[in-house]
Amino acid sequence: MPWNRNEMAARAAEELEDGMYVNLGIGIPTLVANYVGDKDITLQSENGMLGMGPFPFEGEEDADLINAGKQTITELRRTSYFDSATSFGMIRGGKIAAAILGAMEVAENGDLANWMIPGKLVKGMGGAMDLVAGVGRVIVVMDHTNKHGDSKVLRECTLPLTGKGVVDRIITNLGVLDVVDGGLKIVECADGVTEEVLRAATDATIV
Amino acid sequence: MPWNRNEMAARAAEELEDGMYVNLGIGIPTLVANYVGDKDITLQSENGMLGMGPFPFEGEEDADLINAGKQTITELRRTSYFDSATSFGMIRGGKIAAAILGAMEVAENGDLANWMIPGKLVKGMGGAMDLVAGVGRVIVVMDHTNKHGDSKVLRECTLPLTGKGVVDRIITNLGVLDVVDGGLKIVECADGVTEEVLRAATDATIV
Amino acid sequence: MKKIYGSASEALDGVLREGMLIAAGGFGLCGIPELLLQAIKDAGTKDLTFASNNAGVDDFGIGILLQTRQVKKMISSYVGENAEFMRQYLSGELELEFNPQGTLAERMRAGGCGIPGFYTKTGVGTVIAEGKEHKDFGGETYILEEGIFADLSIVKAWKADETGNLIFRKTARNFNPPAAMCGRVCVAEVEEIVPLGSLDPDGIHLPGIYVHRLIQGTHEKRIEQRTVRQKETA
Amino acid sequence: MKKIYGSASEALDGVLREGMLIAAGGFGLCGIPELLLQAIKDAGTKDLTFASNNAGVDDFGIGILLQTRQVKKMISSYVGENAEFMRQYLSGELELEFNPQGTLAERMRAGGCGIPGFYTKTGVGTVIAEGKEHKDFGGETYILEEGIFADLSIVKAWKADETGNLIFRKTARNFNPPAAMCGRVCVAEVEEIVPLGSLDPDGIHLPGIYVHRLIQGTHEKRIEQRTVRQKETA
Repeated sequence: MPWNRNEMAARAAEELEDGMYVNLGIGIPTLVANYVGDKDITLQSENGMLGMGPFPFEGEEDADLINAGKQTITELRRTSYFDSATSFGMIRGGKIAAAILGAMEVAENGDLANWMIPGKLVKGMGGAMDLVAGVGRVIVVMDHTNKHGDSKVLRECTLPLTGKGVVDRIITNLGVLDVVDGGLKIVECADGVTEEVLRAATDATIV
Repeated sequence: MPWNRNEMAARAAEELEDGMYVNLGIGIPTLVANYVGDKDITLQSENGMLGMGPFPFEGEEDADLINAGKQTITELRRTSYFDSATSFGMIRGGKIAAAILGAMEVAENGDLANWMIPGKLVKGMGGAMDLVAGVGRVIVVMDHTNKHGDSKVLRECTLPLTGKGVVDRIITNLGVLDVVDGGLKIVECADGVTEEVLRAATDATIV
Repeated sequence: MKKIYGSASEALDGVLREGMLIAAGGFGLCGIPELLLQAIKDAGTKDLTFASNNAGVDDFGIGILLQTRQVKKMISSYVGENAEFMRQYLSGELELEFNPQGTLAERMRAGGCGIPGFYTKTGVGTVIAEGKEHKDFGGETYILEEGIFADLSIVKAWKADETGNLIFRKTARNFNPPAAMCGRVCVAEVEEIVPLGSLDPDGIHLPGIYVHRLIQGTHEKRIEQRTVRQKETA
Repeated sequence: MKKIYGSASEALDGVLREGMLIAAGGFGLCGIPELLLQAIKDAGTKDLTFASNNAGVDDFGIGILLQTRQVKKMISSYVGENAEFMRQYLSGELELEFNPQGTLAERMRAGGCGIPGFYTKTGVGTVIAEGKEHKDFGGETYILEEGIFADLSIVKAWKADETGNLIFRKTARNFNPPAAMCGRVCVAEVEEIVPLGSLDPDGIHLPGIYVHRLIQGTHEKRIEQRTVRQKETA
């Protein structure tokens, strides 16, 4: 049985090690924060904050305290605030150990597409291009196939890229794949998913 | 009678207007602060401070509070501190209205030499190259001639440059000269100094 | 040298002109110069280009200047949540230059710091890199991005003193410092002007040298996505 | 993930190696990582290159590593006040790369911010520009300067919390933040480690993400030029 959203998030949380500074994208990546357990993880919000806390209790929302998804959040005892140039300085400078992001497409060479579909409304890349270019390790978490059942893990991306050769690891509902020389390597299959099922669902070279 | 050091500083202080942010170099330029009177001038110290106050009273020196000449100083109610990258960002970005600096040589095209004499001990340019490249207006205050009686205002600098075409105005013990198209223009002679004396002491084109 | 003005309109008097480039602080609706934007709407200045991470929503932030067709072009990283923006963009009435968020922030800081260009890895191999100079450093390829030199900066801070020293609050700091740095003139709106000497000199986020005009006002500070959690019951 | 170490020597254990590039904070003798410099002397690591605005004085700051001949090269803007420095430099024992002070600070920040190169007007037409790429922007000529990517940063702050969030005091901030940013590993020494939560999140000068190891110690904080004024008598 493939992993559900929470199981994918829990699997992604295993990627995180004690002491890491991490940036979580919107969607399933946001859920990863629920599964870090005892590990000492500091979350960055790229609009200018390290040490992002949980959502506020009702009535305690603060208009001056939001995350990169524009949601109201809270601070922690370790929190620091800084401006956007400093924030992306630390992203571009490789100070963030890992980013866990959603994607529309990932290619076997690590290319990532997650910001625009030509012909559809274009909202913008926000901080995604900076994150994939700068952070130490880029982990994509997404469903393995789109709603038509087509693989989102591809030989080549068809959509405009967010970054070229930037993805290190892909975690989908079917399993975990690493970007290696020559293609993708299966690291792990989801519970009850066979390697054959994973290969069949993947439109990319598996080495 | 030529101006003395304090008169040169007083004349330089006339260059400053209300509301200006100003950087003063070491030597005579430091004395300019004594002559700003009621004008609202904010002094920058390029090691990371705006709103530099006077020297501390004895016993009130603070090792964490020095100016760019490494002298102990004090803060004012308007003071702000920042790091060196930010400090020189504001210098390079043209936010400092004027710098008043000493010089070894100034040429009629605005070239300035004030950081090294080949064959002598080289201490370094410190922040001088950034200041002359970045601030809005560069005013040199220096003796008109060196100890051998040779003009320090020249057709061309002979010493390694601090900046090319950067000087706007020269204030010496003999008078005030502006760098203009084609050479230098006499703005003012020191009390009792005739234009002939000033011309004779100047080894540069006066237009 | 008085920096304090009586109102947003007075603070903008003489600095607005058609076709100018304005750098604006704020992220989403957080920390935006809402009073100054309203005053620009009141002034009716046209053909403006905004360097701003977002474009507000339909009825708040830069969105109010889209409704009055005062904006010719946006330099932004993300312009969702704004139907009027999309309508004008798709109909060709509005120009749009997408910048990656970090590139936009750094372009503003660079402009303010006298740096006309810098190299970044962000966007290499994407549509963002098209037409830009590529250069290798240490075996890796980077693209050249240029500093933004704005005609005017408008920013929102929490507190100021009369010399324009500013402090911001929490994530409302965001693009405000870099936006303030890159303008030839910078106008700031704050929630409170405090007596000189009451801000900690070690705690100033943006020194007054960057701030030319200053107003105090009341801010709506709208929340875009109100998200809460439930209190656990014992 | 403990960042706090018991001593400067322990904090440097495993990170020192011959021939490495170290970025050091401080301006003159103000805000220098004096305890870490002493520990490097004790470790005896040789052939070091320092990116540091100054070289200390003969018996304090980086000067103590010149006496032990541990320094191969300095990247600095001003190296006066140091007789031993001059002796080694003039005899060819010590390499020296002069950087304008602002260029040095920006090169450190750039390295820390993933910017391998930037353009500046500083030094155009001088010896500093020789051999560097020149490029025109808007009709003016600029030179390309490269980011500094240090193997190790050593900095001195006033206070820290256990996550490495740092605050500095007055002009002792200077080169410390940019130096901290540009190192692959950064070790900080502070006067006091305060309980988590006691630093104002809006007042952190350098977030803990930049600081990998941390020690608390007693600092001499020597004054280079003691200048005072007389109290006026009534």
